[in-house]
Amino acid sequence: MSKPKDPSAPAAPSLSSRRWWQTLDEVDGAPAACGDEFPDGPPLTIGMRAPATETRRDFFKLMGLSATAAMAACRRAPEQKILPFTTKPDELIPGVASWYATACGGCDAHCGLLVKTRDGRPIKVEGNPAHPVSRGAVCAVGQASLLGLYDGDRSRAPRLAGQTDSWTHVDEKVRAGLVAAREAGKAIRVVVPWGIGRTEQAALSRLAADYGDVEVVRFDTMGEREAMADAYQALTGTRLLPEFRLDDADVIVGVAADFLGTWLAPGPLARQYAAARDADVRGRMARHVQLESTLTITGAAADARHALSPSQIVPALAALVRALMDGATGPAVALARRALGVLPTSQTPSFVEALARELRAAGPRGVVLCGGDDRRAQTLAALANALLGNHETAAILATPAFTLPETTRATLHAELREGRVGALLFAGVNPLLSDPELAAALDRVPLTVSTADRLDETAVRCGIHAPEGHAMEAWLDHAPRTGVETMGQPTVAPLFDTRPRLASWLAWQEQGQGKGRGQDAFGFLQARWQREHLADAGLALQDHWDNIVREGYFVAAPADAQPIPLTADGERLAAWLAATPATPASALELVLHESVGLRDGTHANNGWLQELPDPITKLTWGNVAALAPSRARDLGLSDGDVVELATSAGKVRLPVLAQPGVAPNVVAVAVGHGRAAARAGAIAGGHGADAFPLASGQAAGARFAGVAVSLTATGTQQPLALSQTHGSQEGRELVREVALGQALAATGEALPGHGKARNGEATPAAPKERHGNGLWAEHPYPGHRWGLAVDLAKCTGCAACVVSCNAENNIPIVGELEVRRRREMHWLRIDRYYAGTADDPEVVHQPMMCQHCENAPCETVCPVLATVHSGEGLNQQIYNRCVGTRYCANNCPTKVRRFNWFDYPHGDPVQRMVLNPDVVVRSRGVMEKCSMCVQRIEEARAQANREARPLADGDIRTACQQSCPTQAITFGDLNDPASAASRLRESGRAYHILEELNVKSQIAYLARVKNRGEHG
Amino acid sequence: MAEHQQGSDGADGHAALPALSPLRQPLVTAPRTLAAITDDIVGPMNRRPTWKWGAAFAVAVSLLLIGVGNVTYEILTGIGTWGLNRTVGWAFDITNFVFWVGIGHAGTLISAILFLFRQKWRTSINRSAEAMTLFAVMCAGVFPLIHMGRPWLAYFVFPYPNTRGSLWVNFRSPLLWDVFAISTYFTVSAVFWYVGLIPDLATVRDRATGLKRRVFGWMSFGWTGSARVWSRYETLYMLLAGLATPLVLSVHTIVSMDFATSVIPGWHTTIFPPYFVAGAVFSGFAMVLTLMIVARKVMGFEHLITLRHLENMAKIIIVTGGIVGLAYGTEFFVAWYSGSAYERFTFINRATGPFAWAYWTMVSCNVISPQLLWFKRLRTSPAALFVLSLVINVGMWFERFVIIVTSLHRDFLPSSWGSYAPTRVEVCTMLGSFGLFFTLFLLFVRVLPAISIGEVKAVLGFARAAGAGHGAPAPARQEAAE
Amino acid sequence: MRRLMAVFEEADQVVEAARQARGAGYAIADAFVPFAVHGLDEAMGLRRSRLTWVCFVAALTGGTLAMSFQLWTSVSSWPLNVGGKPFASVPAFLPVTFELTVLTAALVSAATFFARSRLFPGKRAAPLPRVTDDRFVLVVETDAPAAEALMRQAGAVEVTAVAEGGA
Amino acid sequence: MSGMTRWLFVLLVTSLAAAGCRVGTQQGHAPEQPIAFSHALHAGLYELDCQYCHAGAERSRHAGVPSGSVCLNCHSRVKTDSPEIQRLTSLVSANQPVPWIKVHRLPDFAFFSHASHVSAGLACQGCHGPVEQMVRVAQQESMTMGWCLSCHRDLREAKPAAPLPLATLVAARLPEAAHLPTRQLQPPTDCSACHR
Repeated sequence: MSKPKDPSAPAAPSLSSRRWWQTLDEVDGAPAACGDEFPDGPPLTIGMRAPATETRRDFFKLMGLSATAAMAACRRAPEQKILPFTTKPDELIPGVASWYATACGGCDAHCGLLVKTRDGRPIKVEGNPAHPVSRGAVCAVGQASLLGLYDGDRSRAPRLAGQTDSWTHVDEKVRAGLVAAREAGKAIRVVVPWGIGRTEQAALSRLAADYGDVEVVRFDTMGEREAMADAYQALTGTRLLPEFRLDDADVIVGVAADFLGTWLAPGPLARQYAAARDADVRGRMARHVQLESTLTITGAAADARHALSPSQIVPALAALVRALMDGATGPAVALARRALGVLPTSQTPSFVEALARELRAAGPRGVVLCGGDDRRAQTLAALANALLGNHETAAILATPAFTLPETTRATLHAELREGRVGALLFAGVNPLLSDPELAAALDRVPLTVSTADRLDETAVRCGIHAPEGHAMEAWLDHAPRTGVETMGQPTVAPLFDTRPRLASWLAWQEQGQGKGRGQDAFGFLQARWQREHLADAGLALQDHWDNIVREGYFVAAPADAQPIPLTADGERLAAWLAATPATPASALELVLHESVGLRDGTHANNGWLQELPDPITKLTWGNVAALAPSRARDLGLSDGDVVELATSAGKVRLPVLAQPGVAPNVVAVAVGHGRAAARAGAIAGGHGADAFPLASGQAAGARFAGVAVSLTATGTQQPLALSQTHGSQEGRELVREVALGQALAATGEALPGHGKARNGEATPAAPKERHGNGLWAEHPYPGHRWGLAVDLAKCTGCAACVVSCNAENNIPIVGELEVRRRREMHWLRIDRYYAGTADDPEVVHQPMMCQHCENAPCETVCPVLATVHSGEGLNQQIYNRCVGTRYCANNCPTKVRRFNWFDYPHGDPVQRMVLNPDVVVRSRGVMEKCSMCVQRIEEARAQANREARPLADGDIRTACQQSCPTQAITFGDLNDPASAASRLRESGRAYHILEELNVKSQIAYLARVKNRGEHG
Repeated sequence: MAEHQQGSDGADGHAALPALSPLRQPLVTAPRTLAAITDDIVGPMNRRPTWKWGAAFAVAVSLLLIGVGNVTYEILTGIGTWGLNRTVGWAFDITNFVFWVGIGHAGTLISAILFLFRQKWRTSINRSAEAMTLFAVMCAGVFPLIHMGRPWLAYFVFPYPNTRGSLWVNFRSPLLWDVFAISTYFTVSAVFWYVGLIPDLATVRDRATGLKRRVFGWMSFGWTGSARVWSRYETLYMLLAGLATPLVLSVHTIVSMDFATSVIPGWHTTIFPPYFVAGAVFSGFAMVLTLMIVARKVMGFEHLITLRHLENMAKIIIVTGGIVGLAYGTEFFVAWYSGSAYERFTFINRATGPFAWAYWTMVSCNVISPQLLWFKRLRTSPAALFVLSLVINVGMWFERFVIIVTSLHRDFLPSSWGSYAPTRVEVCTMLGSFGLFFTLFLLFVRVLPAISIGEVKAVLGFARAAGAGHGAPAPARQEAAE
Repeated sequence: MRRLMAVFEEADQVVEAARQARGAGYAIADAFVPFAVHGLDEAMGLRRSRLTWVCFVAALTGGTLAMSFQLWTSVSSWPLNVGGKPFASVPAFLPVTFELTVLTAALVSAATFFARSRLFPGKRAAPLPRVTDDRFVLVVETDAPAAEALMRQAGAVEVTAVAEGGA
Repeated sequence: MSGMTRWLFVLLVTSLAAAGCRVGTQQGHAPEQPIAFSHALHAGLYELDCQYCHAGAERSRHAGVPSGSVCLNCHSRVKTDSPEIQRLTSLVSANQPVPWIKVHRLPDFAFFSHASHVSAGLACQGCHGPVEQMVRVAQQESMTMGWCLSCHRDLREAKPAAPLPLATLVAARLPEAAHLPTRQLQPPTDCSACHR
């Protein structure tokens, strides 16, 4: 074990010279971690391999393994057939990709996507840069939703009472049930996700018209939107959701809201956040303060972070509101006074004063984002925003009004208890996963229907299962913001016998009387659009429509939503607040939170997301009970010790992880793991533990944060599948940081302690013979010289790039056991280091991919020339030449090379369809690594050639770059001084990792920038 | 007459020698006729194998089979059956490779260098030492092959004309240097060994009958013992020795370059070549010692492989052990002196990190234990030497393990730091290599003259030239003839 | 012409006999001995073998070929940018050059030796009895009784006259 | 002979064999096709343009084999009595693809783009031989990596000017096309040009 480097170093504003603390629990050497269990053949994985490679490899094996190979080598390879279309669709050219603009189905944000299809199958998801809300951002979940399309565990047919059946029967049964409910005067309730589009609302209103007492319940698993809507109802009388716009903010205060990772619309918010904090462009940088109970990537990105237990959140917010009140005007002041009146007051936390000062200074440019399902906290946050006056500015706006008759989950529970519900329809949502109480009440409902895409916890308890398939198979529009609609068009015909939800709603209208019956989903949707948007358009309808579908979105005037007027009556507000359940303090408070990958568990069967290392814990394939390191020490627990967590609601067994940044009296557990294979799918089964049973039973109020929990050690150990086990940089200058002042000062020339990213060249782009610090003349790169610039000031570690890379490059999924053996295959990983103290850490992220070194250590040592340098500065890996000595990987200073330890088998023919046909599928025994998306480079070059024009900057965007929500990654030609990448390398913040080795990395990192505000 | 001579010689030979040169133990304490020597050496080949030999052979073969089984499984399933990972890409495989190459060194070194230096005492051991070299290099050669992800494509490493426009190989890669070094070393050692074997094969032929005579006749190239051929033969043998000597040094130098030319802290160091060569000689002599002590017991060669041979080897072990110890120290000094944080960390980590146990095993086996050999009583006690030689071989195996694994498991980026633990397959593969080695060696001592008859006879000549040293033996003859 | 074949029991005797026989002007056809008898070749007046030159030339050729092949493949046949190193990375080519030098030298010398001595696998040999064990035989190109006497005097235990090509 | 020597021997034999008989080469491969289609007749005698049937050649990696319907454009009337045509018609009407046998095969780790080569103005015959004279198509060239490379290397030396792709000219409305720059062919010789 090494000691931290030089504790007495002066506290210069550069991470490198800050004191580094030792890693928490060095898993190295512990038998659990290095998995000495005997690997019995290839692990169960869904790694992907093209079918054709099999024969060829056997052929070569035969060749090499016996002297008869001589003969074998001369044999003709087995015959292949070509099966052309009998009648080729005109728009389809085999081998040419077509792109469709559509909407993401990954979460309720429904960002704009561009989906790349080859020969009729979607093979890649990219952000739609033109989309006004998401602006090209796609998160990890959005990227992985592609694999969800090819999830073989989705339902392949509708079910009646558990038995697969025909759609006609299903429809008859549903209609009959609905009629019965109406006749019996019972209520019909539809549980829908938040943010369902206008067309779907219209379809549901048709049902309402037909069947009388139809009300919808908007459901989100973690109850955050619900709580927020309740709060705003109390304040404004309408159940609206605020829509945040951070681009212009100066002070951003996050309260238990992981808005860069999981909260509301992480993609778009991250994009706005990056814009607000882009000092180079804005000349100033929004300051971000985060109050949270467990460490999230949002907290990691913050300039200042305060760890509070859930029970401390409301007092802190109350103190903040109180501090904001003086000097403020408007209706908010009175309301705030009433609200504070009924809330238990405690002593003001020390940091609140300074925070309030900063917020007041920012005024309308200050924003408070509050997460969690504690209505009191949500109300206070709303009041704080009102006091800042940003309800009148662009900082907070109302999301589009919801047109359907609506009721709350609490009411639904009551109705169910009273047996007033005659029909309960679940629109794809899965409440039973998190709400056992609902399950109990379900049996008394005559008609229960779920449109979930698989037989999940809810669908299995419903009489009828009408699977809705995947978002990429359906026409559906969404309204992410007032005045903006996203058009979701199908990119592939349904793989299975499923039917889009919209079609089901329409099919379930009462038959046989009057207008608009039997209309198909597309016709219905198009009709609505023509009615609402296209009627007044000057253009020819068809052109206009085609245009919208091509663009994937539509902006109706006015583009901006209404401000939020606070119209509530103080008395009623106070009464309501007093009635809402408080979050009590307890010795150990439980925080159940969504993880960046699986979110609420909807994506549990997605291998890419299961194997995606959590940006903070670096854990894959499961969840842990995260404790503050000091707390874990006191309890005598070390990583991997299995403990039993018990709340009033239930018990769960989980391994412990000492996680820096978790509040001292908090146990944080990610939900969405541990779903049964039968419910979520084969991949989800057997990994992690389901934490929902720990949620407090109450129907409303704080169910997931602040639950009193007890923790008892079981004495057993469970190895954790961590992709990174060492948290300290050991004082090595890997991730560098500069203070905001320096960053602004540095225009062009290098900052103290920052070598300019020039690899010792006279100019970065001199194509002629260059002499570096080397002994010999360097190879010239006369044409292009490709490189990347990675801005650590922008990177939030959200890992969207990692999944994007998986999808683009056919990277296999190796499974939990193999990750435990440290054999994950990711070409692009995100290194996470800690600074500061174990209980109040600072976190830095560093995307680490092949550095494409000009003096690449890996190339020199390969005996068979399987990895050599291209004429354009790329470090090429030629899989079919590789014999697998692994010498290159050993000699790689950044350890980015990945070896195929087994043939990662791919049983499932459905899943195989996700493979990118432009990238070869690697066989067992070969080395692989980041190619800087060379297939995209070649594609763009060929395109340019055909159009007889030179390649332009921006023609090529690597997979990681394209979907980065914060645009932290820039690809470009380093020989072109004007290219974005070259300009970034000229920045004073630019440096190369391990520059002292003179390997001449083609990847430049830009030092992280922190806005330490008044005390920084 | 012959009997009489033998008698008298035997008598005063024994009495006289210490008096003549008190410092010198006799090289060969054998009954003094050439025929007797032939009998002693060729005899065991004709007798039925002893039960000791049979037992040893059974063990060796079963180990070999275990190894074969596991290697087959590994090749059919994937390198993943080993404990390697993205951080530690080499461990048991290359450790065993370097270990065996090291073992393979003493053989040719003893033969060649000692021959060039006219060290007569080599004669009793050089034959089996060379055999040991060959077998050890075979064992070594297996590992680079099976450690490949796609061994069935191993022929890619040879620069043969091909249809890929001709795509050659990377002559800058130390691994490729290995390919040439190891195969050259094997070939030259084999030639050297076989050339030395030919006259003895003829001897065996001339005492044998039937099939055996035909086989050895074929193998002995029609050797007649013509003095003209003998003199040419001497030149050739001297040439081969001269070529083999730098070759021995080059091979382990090149093996050390597998590490020295890399960028990994703990590997990237210029002292590796001499350090590795010394280590190789060190381990090689230890292994020779092990084998000789067993062989002289099992085959009854006590009077041919005398305590003096053992003691000389023990002395060489002290020296090379000292060099190795010095190297360990130098590494640490350089790591500190270089000022490279990575180097420093690597070595601190070696001595105090997760693999400290391996490091200290290495130090105590290779640096501390050989110091016992300063005591003559231990140097001359076969039992003690046997134990020590085993200890040293364990230590040298750990030296390679430490260099490879502790350097790899924590290099530049802490984010990638990992660990390593061997799997059953790796352990069995290593046992298999020992099985292969001992199987071959036991067969060798059975079917081939394990000691160079011709050379021992030559030495005997000098031994019998009582006192007159290497000079003209004639006068001594007259005396004896009186 | 006939030859004398003298059988000795001791190495020194055959050396002595050879020296005296040459002194007496008899041509020595050959000697057959179980091991390389020290001084016998001088006694028989054999020239030093020229094998060393063969070895030297072979080494030169091998080395040159090795280096030029490496240069050709890496510089002219298909120059590839490997780790930014120059195409002609001469220092990196030295190890292989050295190995091939030694290899060719060793193999050529050995091959030459076997060829020159007409030794090859499976060659039928009619060795004299016990010369590969404990007898030393000197063959002289004469059958003069004086020579026989000389041999006996030098300690031959048995002297026989044999026909041309007897040995 | 054991251990290393055996392996060395095996490897030597294999590699020599590999070098000797050119692994994977299918030169002269001329499989019997399910329908006796004659390029000599269609491309030779009737001078149909290659891209009439192989429509993808200029736009896609794959030149593509025509769908049955394309054949029927003519053969719904022409030579409908021939049994071959009738077999084709029956397949199409049954909505079954014609199971053509692949003649020119590259291994799946080599990425070749017809578009790049055709739009560079190279003649199909350059790689496929005189197809217009072949009754049954046979693989003319060795189609080994060395064969590809030799052409790429030569053209890199020669730097010939390439005509603009038809698509570009069309896009540029021929008159302006005159002013478009001509291109120098610079075929890549980097590994990643074909191996990704």
